[in-house]
Amino acid sequence: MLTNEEVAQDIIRKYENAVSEFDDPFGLLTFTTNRETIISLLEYLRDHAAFRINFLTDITAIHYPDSPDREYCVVYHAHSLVQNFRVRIKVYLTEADLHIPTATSLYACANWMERETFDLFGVIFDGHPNLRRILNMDEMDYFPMRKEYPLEDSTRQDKIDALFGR
Amino acid sequence: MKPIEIVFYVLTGITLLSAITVVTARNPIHSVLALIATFFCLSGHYILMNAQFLAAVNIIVYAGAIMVLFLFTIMFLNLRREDEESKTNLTKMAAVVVGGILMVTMLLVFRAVQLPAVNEGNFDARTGLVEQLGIMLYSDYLLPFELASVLLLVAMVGAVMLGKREAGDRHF
Amino acid sequence: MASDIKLAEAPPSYDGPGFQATSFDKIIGLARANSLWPLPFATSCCGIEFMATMAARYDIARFGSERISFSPRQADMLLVAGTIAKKMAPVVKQVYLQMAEPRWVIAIGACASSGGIFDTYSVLQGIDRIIPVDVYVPGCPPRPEQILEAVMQVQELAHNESLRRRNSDEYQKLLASYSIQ
Amino acid sequence: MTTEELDLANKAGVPARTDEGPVQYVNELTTLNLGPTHPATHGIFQNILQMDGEKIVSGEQTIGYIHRAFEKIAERRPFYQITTLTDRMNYCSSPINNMGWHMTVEKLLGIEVPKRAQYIRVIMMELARIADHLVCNGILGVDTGALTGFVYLFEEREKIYEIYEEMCGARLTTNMGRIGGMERDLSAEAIRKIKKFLAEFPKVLREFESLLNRNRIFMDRIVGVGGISAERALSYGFTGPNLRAAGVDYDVRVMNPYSSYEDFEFDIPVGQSGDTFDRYMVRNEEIWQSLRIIEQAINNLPEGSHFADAPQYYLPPKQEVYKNMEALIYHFKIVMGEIDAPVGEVYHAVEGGNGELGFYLISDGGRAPYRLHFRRPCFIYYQAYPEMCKGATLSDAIVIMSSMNVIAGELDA
Amino acid sequence: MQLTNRSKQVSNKEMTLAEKMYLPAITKGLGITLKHFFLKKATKPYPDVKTYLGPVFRGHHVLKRDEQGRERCTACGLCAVACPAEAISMVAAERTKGEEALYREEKYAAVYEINMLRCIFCGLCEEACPKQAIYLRHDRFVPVFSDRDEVIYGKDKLVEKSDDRYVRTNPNVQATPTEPSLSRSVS
Amino acid sequence: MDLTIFIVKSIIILAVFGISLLIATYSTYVERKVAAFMQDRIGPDRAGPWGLLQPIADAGKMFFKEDFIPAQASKWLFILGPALAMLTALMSSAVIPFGDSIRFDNYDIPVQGIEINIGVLYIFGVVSLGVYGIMVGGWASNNKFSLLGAIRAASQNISYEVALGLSIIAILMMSGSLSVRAIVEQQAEAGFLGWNVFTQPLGFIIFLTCAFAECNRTPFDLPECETELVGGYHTEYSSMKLGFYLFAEYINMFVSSAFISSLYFGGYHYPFMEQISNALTNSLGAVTGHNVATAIGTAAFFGKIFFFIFFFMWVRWTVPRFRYDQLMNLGWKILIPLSVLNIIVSASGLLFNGMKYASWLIVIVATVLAIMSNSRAPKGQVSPQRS
Repeated sequence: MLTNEEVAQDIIRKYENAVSEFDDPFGLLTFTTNRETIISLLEYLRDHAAFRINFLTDITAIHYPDSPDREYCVVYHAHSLVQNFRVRIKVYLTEADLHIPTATSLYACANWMERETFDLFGVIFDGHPNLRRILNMDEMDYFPMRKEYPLEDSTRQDKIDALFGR
Repeated sequence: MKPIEIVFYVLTGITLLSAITVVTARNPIHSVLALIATFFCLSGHYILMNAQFLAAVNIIVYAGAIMVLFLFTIMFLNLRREDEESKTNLTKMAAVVVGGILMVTMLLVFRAVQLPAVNEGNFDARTGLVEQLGIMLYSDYLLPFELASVLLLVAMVGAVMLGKREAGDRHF
Repeated sequence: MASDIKLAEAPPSYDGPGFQATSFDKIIGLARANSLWPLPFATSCCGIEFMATMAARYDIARFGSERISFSPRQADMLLVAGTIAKKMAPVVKQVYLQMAEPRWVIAIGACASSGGIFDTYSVLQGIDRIIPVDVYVPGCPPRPEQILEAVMQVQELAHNESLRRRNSDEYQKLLASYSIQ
Repeated sequence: MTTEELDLANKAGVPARTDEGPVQYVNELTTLNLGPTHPATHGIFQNILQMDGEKIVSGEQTIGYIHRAFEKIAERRPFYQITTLTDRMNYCSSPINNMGWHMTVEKLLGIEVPKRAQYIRVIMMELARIADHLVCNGILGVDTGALTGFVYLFEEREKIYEIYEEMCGARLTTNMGRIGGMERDLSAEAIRKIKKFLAEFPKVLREFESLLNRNRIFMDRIVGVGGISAERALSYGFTGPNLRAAGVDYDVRVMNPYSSYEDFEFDIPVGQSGDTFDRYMVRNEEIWQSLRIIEQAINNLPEGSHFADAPQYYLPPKQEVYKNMEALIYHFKIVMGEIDAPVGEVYHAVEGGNGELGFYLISDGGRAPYRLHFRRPCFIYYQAYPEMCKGATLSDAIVIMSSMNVIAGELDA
Repeated sequence: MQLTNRSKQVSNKEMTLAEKMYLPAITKGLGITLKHFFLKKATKPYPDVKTYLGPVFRGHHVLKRDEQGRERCTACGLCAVACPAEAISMVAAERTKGEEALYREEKYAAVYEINMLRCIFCGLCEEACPKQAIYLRHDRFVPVFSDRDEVIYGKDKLVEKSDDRYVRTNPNVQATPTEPSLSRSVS
Repeated sequence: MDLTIFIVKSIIILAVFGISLLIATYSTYVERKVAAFMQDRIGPDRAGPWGLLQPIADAGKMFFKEDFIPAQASKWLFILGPALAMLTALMSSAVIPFGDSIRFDNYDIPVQGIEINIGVLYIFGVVSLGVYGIMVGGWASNNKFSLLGAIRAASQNISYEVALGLSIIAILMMSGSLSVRAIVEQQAEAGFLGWNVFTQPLGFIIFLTCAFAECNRTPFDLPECETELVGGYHTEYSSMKLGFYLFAEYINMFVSSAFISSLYFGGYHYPFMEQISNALTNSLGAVTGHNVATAIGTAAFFGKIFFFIFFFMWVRWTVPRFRYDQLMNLGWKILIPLSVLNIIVSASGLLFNGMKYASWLIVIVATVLAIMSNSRAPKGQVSPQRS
């Protein structure tokens, strides 16, 4: 069994300053890196002889409109099936420069996950083979999961908003 | 006119009409359908001559199988677009020459042969039936029959060879 | 808009159909009512309940409706079961347009009828915004019994509909209000 | 015909026509639209297939036809209302989604759920898994032309629904669990029904198996169709039965046991080459394994409460609300969604009907999640579809599609 | 790739000669379907036979009256908050003198509307109600609508009729997780 | 020709026509009921008593459904398609002998549309034309799914016709006639165990399989399989044109059943026909007795037809369908060689002092091989641990 400590030490040794903010909420190793390192880091973890973190569980993003220069956070969850070890990697991006390299060269499944993230948040994955909207209509002109956009369909007629709690 | 003659002339008329349609129709599908109609009428003629077996086989083989394949191919190829390549004068000339020669040959043949007529006295109602046909084929016409079958076999093998395309194979 | 959907009979007039015509109407109405071939436009949960309606326990076949026709040309009633997103809306409309008259529409479940809990930017808030709906079925998803109720309701409509209704001005107006034709 | 109309027609799965008539060339590629209204896509996604005759050369999918913005809604709803969303995600096996979500929240809130509640959850989740696999395998039968087996299975599914009804009063979107336990304890009637189901179901399942499993027509249709190697499957993020069919015995229930799954004995069925037959057989066997689990759980059902002792998160009994001021306050706080949720982030995965169903929850201490992301197995593995049906025929494409068990609600979120 | 020791190979793609010959399997299948041909049918002919919906089915909403026939609802609004579909809306009013026989508490819902097409019948309102005023009947569905205007149910359709009191048939089953068995509270 | 004979003949022809239609109509109802019963359902029961009016409701609806001709379709061919399908379907029942003969004024009038000495070929010819209805309709619809359906139908019909023809050659060798009536009568003479199904078991299986394919019934219903091709060749058809297509399918099924019964199950022959017919003529007199015996024979024939119609449905609701290439493989690589083998074995048997049961040899060998392989091979199914 791998321990969080062990993996964290190894990563720090390899990437030194490029990784930071190590944490383990509910036992899941979490750390932050930057967009220059992320692909090489994922590749390193995938090909690591001992860790074999070779399963990309998930890619998603989070919008923090209130934290300047760290408005967007792209979160990768990876998993080593052999070691049964999970890791969460975060990359913070600024509103002005929403670019991050794509992971499609490493994992085939990254394709749609990145398209979804682009569709919902507008994060641009550089080098993605087909970065189009996936869930929403192509004509949509905003990124609906960003906090500033409303959830509701503006055309609903049968709702009275004056009521409790809304 | 006897009723049978009326039937004959009507049938012949339809045959000719549909045969002409085969040639003139611009849409290949219509052309094929007209050809099927032609085969039907021909089968009708066979029946008039009491050759029931031939009539049935004509329908089964030609109308039922070969024309289906024709139709099949045409549907696949989508020849519906009516942009026929314009024929050059040379081809037109060649067509006229070939057609003319064929006509001359036919006329000569018709002049040479004695058209058989029905002799009511010794007419055998079973002439066109399958037994007679079989006996004829396997006795008097054995050689042509076998030759034809060899020819068909060769054609079939050839078709298989042509149709078989494998990577790196030489095409014949 | 919704009130337009009310199924109005042709206005009675002195040159209206005679007795024979009306009884003929009734017979054809009866035939139609008992032979409603559904086109299940099933997208989500309600689609599973529609399958349950087709299956042994509820057996929509009893109403003569088990012959599901996925070709819109052959269908008599469009069962929209499940959420219709805005991306899907034109497809629903297209399918409706391709159906041959007479056609009925059932909106099965909260999502198809009104959007249900999905009051979101991507979900159409009820298919009656794009096509006229004859019967709404509440529930999320409705029980198969309720779907059968809806089928019976459509049978009722089909039975009582005059043969001329689909050519009437009112019907054309209704379609025009959905900018159809 | 304008391009828009053409496009619409394409989308409707209805005959795209061009002015030149049907485009069918022997050596040229045909584009065929499967969906969104094609019967085999069950109305939810579109596959544009490039075909050479009946052979598929390449394909591209369009999804999002029932995108419902679950994640956005989740940011506006208190924790307990999100259950209604998860129910509608994989509607074939909603209790799994439902309880997966509750376990995620419990993990965040630090609630320890009593053993009995965990066992009840296991029973419900395994019933849901059976229901899910029944639909998938039944539909596979339908798509190969054998409708009857599907109807037999659906009748059994009705019996599972009956158990749900006994538990919560709904059939499909059950809304069964609660944060901190179950809504209701297993009633005597429910236990009786479960036992009856356990006794009667295997007969029907065996009947279904002998209708299809070793029938050569059926086997020919699915053996060797849509195979995928373990490496590609992992790269495509396959999980669940589809990954196991490729020969990787990854099962969240065994690797990261939750809700007392470590107490039960069951096997992980695996296939050989990840083709449709393997997927079918793996699902088929999983039904048997689920039956084993349910049997163990129902026989060893521990005594105790069916909800955790966490009054600030679990609704107090109604008579308490009347008498007890504290209970009344809790009641109002819980219903208003103003429970004290800690700040933090949780990832919790359960073995859904289709694979690893993950919930990534970020809480900022407010009444609703700050961000909730669902790892939907369907969404991730469905991207492999064009690769899997390359070189197959149109009929194969359809059985591959149904054997992958793509559930629209899960696919599009 | 083997990760655990619990895996088990389940698919066998080799066919025996008998299986390759199609007919044995088909005959077996024919036998099964023929058996079912003569078996008892599972169908419950719906409008003629009403299905048992379970003891806690979530059907038509009802606003309960108490033993003396007074409306229980106090228009606190918890149900509206708890409703994920936001289908419930209400207007509260103060009870005036002389209305004590009508309303149990000082406040009552002058208007109480549920949009039946929005409602997803999740039962959260029933659970949220601190006064046990709203219930989802276990014995009745909401009927289908053919007009969009009928779908908003007001108090006229929701409040239970005094001659048609709603009682759960099975007193042993809890209606909500925490309810003290409704049948006892009804006279 | 005598006028009475003409009238009786016309009545018979009309009756055959009418009965074909009636049976086809009610086949739709029976199909729905059979499907329902096999699936533990009860099927249509609300249109009339036991849903008996269901087919009439369907027909009534279809007549008054909007008739739709797609804008891009080629109009005449679009109409021609269903008409052809219906025409060929109805034509084929003409040569089926439905019964022995009606004795009337010293005339024996066979209960048959028309007796020709190439009846078998006639049926083959007409059946082979049936595919035109599908092809023309599918092509004219101008829809990819329809076209695919049409193409599938065409290739399927051509392929299976060959095996269909080859499979009955052994019967033709035994009977020495192409007349359906002659074949039936020959079986009647040979008695119950002389029915061709007992002399030609393999031929029967091949013929039955091909008959399924020619009727486009499951497991060979690829031209219209709805999970792949929506509606197949009739995707674009609505109203009664669709009705004609569906109808033609059921008429084909009826004719196939009749043909199978005549060729392999002794047609209107039934066990102890001779004795019963003799007893009847003795007790009721030559004319009435003969006619009653004919009626019983006809009833027996219809019984056989109904069984086969039921069998068609029974199979449909049991087995999955083939894939296109597998269907071709089955036709060309299995059924045709098998039927050739059957011809060779049967012919050898016939040459070898007229043994009619030679075909059993193949069946027995195959069965023995199958049993041996089954017992030797590991158990087919990895039997899961059942608790």
